[in-house]
Amino acid sequence: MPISHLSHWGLLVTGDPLLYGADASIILASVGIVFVLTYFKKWKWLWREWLTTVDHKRIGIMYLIAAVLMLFRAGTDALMMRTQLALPNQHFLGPEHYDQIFTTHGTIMIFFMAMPFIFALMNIAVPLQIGARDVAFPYLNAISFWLFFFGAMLLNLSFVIGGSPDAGWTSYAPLAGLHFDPGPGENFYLLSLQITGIGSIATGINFLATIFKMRAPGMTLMKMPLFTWSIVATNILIIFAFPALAVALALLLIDRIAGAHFFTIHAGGLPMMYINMFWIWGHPEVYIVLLPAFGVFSEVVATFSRKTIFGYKAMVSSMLVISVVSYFVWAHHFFTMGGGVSVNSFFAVASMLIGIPTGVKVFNWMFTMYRGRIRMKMPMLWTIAFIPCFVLGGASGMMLAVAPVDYQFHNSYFLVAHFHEMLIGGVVFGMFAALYYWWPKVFGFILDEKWGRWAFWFWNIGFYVCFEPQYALGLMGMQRRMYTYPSGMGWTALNFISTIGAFLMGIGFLVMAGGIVYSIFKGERDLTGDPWDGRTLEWSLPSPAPHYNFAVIPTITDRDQWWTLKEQGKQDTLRPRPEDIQPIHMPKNSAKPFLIGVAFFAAGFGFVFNWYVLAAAGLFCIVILLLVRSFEYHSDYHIPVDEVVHTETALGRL
Amino acid sequence: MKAGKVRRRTLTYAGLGAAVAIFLTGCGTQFQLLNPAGPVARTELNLFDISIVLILIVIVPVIGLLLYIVYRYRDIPGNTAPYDPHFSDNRVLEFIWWGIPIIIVAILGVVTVRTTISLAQPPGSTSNASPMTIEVTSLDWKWLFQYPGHKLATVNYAEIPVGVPVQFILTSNAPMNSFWVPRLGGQEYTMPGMALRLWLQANQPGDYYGHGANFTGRGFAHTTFHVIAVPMAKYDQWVKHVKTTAPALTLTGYKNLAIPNVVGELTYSSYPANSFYNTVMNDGGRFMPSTMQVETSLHH
Amino acid sequence: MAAIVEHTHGRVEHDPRPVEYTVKDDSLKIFGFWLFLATDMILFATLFATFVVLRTHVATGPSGHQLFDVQGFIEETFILLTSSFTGGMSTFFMRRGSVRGTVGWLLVTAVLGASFVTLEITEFLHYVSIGATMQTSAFLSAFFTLVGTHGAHVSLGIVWMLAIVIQLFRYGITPATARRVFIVNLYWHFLDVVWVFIFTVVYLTGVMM
Amino acid sequence: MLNTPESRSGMGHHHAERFPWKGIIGYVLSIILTGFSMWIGLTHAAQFGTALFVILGLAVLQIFVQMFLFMHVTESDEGPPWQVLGLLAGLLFVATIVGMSMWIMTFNGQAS
Repeated sequence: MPISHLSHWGLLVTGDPLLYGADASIILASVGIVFVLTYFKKWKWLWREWLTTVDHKRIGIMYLIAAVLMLFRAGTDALMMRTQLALPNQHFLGPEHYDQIFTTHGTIMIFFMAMPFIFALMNIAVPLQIGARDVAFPYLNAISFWLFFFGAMLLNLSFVIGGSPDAGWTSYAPLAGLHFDPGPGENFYLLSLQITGIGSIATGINFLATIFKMRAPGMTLMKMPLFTWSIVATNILIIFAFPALAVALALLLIDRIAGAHFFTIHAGGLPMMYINMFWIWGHPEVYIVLLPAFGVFSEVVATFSRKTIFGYKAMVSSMLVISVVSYFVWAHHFFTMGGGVSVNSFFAVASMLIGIPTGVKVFNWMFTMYRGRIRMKMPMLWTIAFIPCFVLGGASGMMLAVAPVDYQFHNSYFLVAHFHEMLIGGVVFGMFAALYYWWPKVFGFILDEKWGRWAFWFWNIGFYVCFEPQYALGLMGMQRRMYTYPSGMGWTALNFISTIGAFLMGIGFLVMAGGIVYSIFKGERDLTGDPWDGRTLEWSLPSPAPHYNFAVIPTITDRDQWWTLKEQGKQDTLRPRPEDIQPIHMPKNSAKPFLIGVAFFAAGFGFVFNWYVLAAAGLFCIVILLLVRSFEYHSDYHIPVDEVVHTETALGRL
Repeated sequence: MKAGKVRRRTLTYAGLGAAVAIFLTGCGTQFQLLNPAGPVARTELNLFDISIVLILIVIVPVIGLLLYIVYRYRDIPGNTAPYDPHFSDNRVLEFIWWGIPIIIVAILGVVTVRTTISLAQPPGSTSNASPMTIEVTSLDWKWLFQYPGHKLATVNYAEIPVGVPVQFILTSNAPMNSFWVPRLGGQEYTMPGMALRLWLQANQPGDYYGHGANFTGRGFAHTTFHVIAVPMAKYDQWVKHVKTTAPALTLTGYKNLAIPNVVGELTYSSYPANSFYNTVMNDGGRFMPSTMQVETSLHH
Repeated sequence: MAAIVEHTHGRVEHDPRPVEYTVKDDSLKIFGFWLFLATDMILFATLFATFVVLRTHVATGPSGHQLFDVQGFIEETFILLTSSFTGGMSTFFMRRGSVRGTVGWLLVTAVLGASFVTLEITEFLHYVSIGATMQTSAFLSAFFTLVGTHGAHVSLGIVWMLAIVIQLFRYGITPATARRVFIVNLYWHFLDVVWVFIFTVVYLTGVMM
Repeated sequence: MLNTPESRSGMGHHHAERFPWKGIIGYVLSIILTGFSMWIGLTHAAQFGTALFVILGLAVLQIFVQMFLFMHVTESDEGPPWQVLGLLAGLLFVATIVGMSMWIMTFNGQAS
């Protein structure tokens, strides 16, 4: 069968000026980074302070940087797609190229933008919120990060070497099988996601152990901040959903590299089983990225309304209900695959049920603002912008849950509009709220409001201009994933408007990035550690927090501990007293997590091109590194009292 | 700040207005989903309308309330609105907002299940005509329609008589696609090794746009087809015309069709016996008991 | 509830808890490992789901009924059940502070594990030799993957146990080594449970059909 | 910070067993349960459906044998043994994945 030039297994994809441009810019950027690091003699610093770190705060920062870069990368994909679709019958991108771009756009946005963003927030906020000095397994935490990082590198490498995956971010078999897609692109997809997925499972375990076992004394479960609760719900889903993805990916990979017949159309293979397993993970995944945003909104709305969160218990129970029920709705992603009356009815009703706890949360947020004093700072603006967007997206989601209506909307632009409304209006807005909210805690300065507001309005207006027309396009019968469309269908005007909206969001991103750069130089320093008049424990610490977080672990008596103490004028309770300070036990930095990442990368790369010697060498190195770790009995040290006293004095806390 | 709020409100109203205008007036035929040409699409549109009304019950008050609260309780000097930093639970309020979504979901759930069941049956016929069958195979990147009643075949278009329920039996001899004719009704996947059934019916003559809805690779954007609904007499004429003038689809011809490429509309007066059945069986159908049931019911 | 990961080496006398729980870092790891087992459970569940759905998709290859050797899987089953017991014995001796008992039972467990793996490899090689490979049918793809994943887990467990034996010789029974013994046995018992289901769902049901 | 002996213990007072009763009982039980399901499976003592039901039930019992007699599932250093909750949730999801996959994959051939 005729297959594009990708099938020739050549390493470098040739003949495409866009690719040459990308190659050139990647090489230039790499050379630039190497030059800067060498010129400023920063290699040692980079290795000691960052690449080998096990400090949750630094790992959080690295996740954050990666997430923002990937947002840019996949956002560029989106703009290229929208450019291609602005007018009918365009040839800016050919089908091969368009297919690769929408595939990497979706894949990167979910796995390498949304996931690291929530991991960044978990790492940055959770230990500080629960009064812990680090996560339960700091070393494993570093492994998780490097698996994510090298997974992301592997997928991004495909753009330059061998060709990107082109079967959609869902990578449905049999289209993604060897028979219909013989190039290495799909292998890149399968292996990069497998590697990053292992890291995600480890993170899930890590944070559940952290939250269940390492809370400060007195912080009972029902005194935990809601963001931490949202991380509990998210990680429950991660540990129970990601293994299903791991299996789906592994089996498809076995089909592709070992000639098995799980999902082929020959020898009894059943392609739909892949789809079934993919969505066993896939639907919970939606809530994995959404629940932390719910947590963020709960923190922000209480802080900036200067009010206790409304219905704390309902908030907690609704998140837990969501995390369980969202495990029972996956078949709504394929109502139109002949599931039959009973299957479709069950999954339709189960999907609608999720709307109930979600709706309750919206009301609770609004009634937190009710009788409050709402300060329109950036985190609050994003939270307020989230509500109408989320309500609209949720409503269209309810309609998609109605199976017979879904027969008409499935695979149409109505669906595209719906899930972007949830994932941008829900997740990304939530991440932005969190970015502005915790930025001073992480970096010690506040992001500039003026730049922030410009970015906010570009994003918001751009968002509605881009996606509301897509609902209408869905009603007009336009399918997703078409690289071009005919004129005369009435789709042209709305597509053009949608493209304008996409570029407005692009400008929003640039303004946001500009605001960050501006604030690095001119931003207001946060000297108090509590710039927003916060409620939870992290705001009782200096910004940024010292690397042991708490000189003395606080004792908790109240849900909004910090706020309550401030109300009573007893802030000093949370200051360390010299006589209470003891040597602090901390984990040592280690190079092994980074090396494990490298080994996984090598193994993955070997499997992509069926170079089994490299693959075996990579796997062997992984086992050796794990064994070496098992023999390590002194992976920790103590910070002496003097040093703690010195640091705290310098921070003005003693 | 203030200008921003005005802008956002304008935007919300404009959006809502546009939504209401589109949904209620069903303007312009390009809104294919809002202009059903048959009972299946009509049923689905009715359900769509019901769900719109139900969700508007939530959307409108929520957005209204949000605007009110944000305006009323904003933190400006001299705001006289009450400030109650510990107001954090209220049984009555919580009862209301757990209750309303539960009621809405209950209503929507019931109508959903009833419609799901009804759509699995042949649509009520307007002419008491007995249902007909068309076997559909999605190929890379084209659609093959086989008429077991007349033993004729078409590519990328299908003629159907008006007012007759048509059961499309769907399979794929390539990556799975999805068979979708928006103005006649919702889609159903074509999957290798499976034979899924989709009931559709056109109640008015017309040329209806159809397209593959599930991504199938390079040529996906070109998987367009047409379903042409004509009065019974004209349909019979068409059949007669095809049987007398069109070439036969040979086994070689079928194999050529399976080559991934894009072709125009084609017509054949006959096709290899049992080719649809064999496609399903060869692509895995023989391992699927339920598929065999659908198939044997066709082949008696 | 203590919040800090902090310990001193060596244990306090008269602590009422088993040694592996006496240091916060170690007991945390035990809890973490339980969570890992929960994820591994899902992994196997997905493989089971695949197997169950594809079990009749034998294509031109043999069915389980034609393929499975009853005596072979009965031997495998009893060896693994016994090794679960011997693993439990090593935990018992570890908690009594006996290095020799712990090491001895661990080695017995590892040997039983190795003989299980040997039997399984022999079984697989036999199937391959008569042309029943992973490439033959969807059923066999699912069979080899499910049973092979379990076998790979067992093999890894053996390597792990040997590493712990060396550490026991070097450090004796401390909270850190005790935790390793306890965890590797958790893993081992878990694999035993998985095997019981493989035995039931794959082999026994296979020959019953 | 070392957990002092006074700190709350999730398992109450632990007394090291003097004789490995739990292990031996567990072993005997696992042999009996396995032997019984072999007898049912291999002698065609029951119809397929019944036999399947019984041997699956026996396999589930084995979970509990291993959990309680070998794995000490209810132990914890302090606070409740949260792993029990995790494993129960895991079992629920295991049943969901296997059961619902089978259900979804038995098509009745039409959705609309």
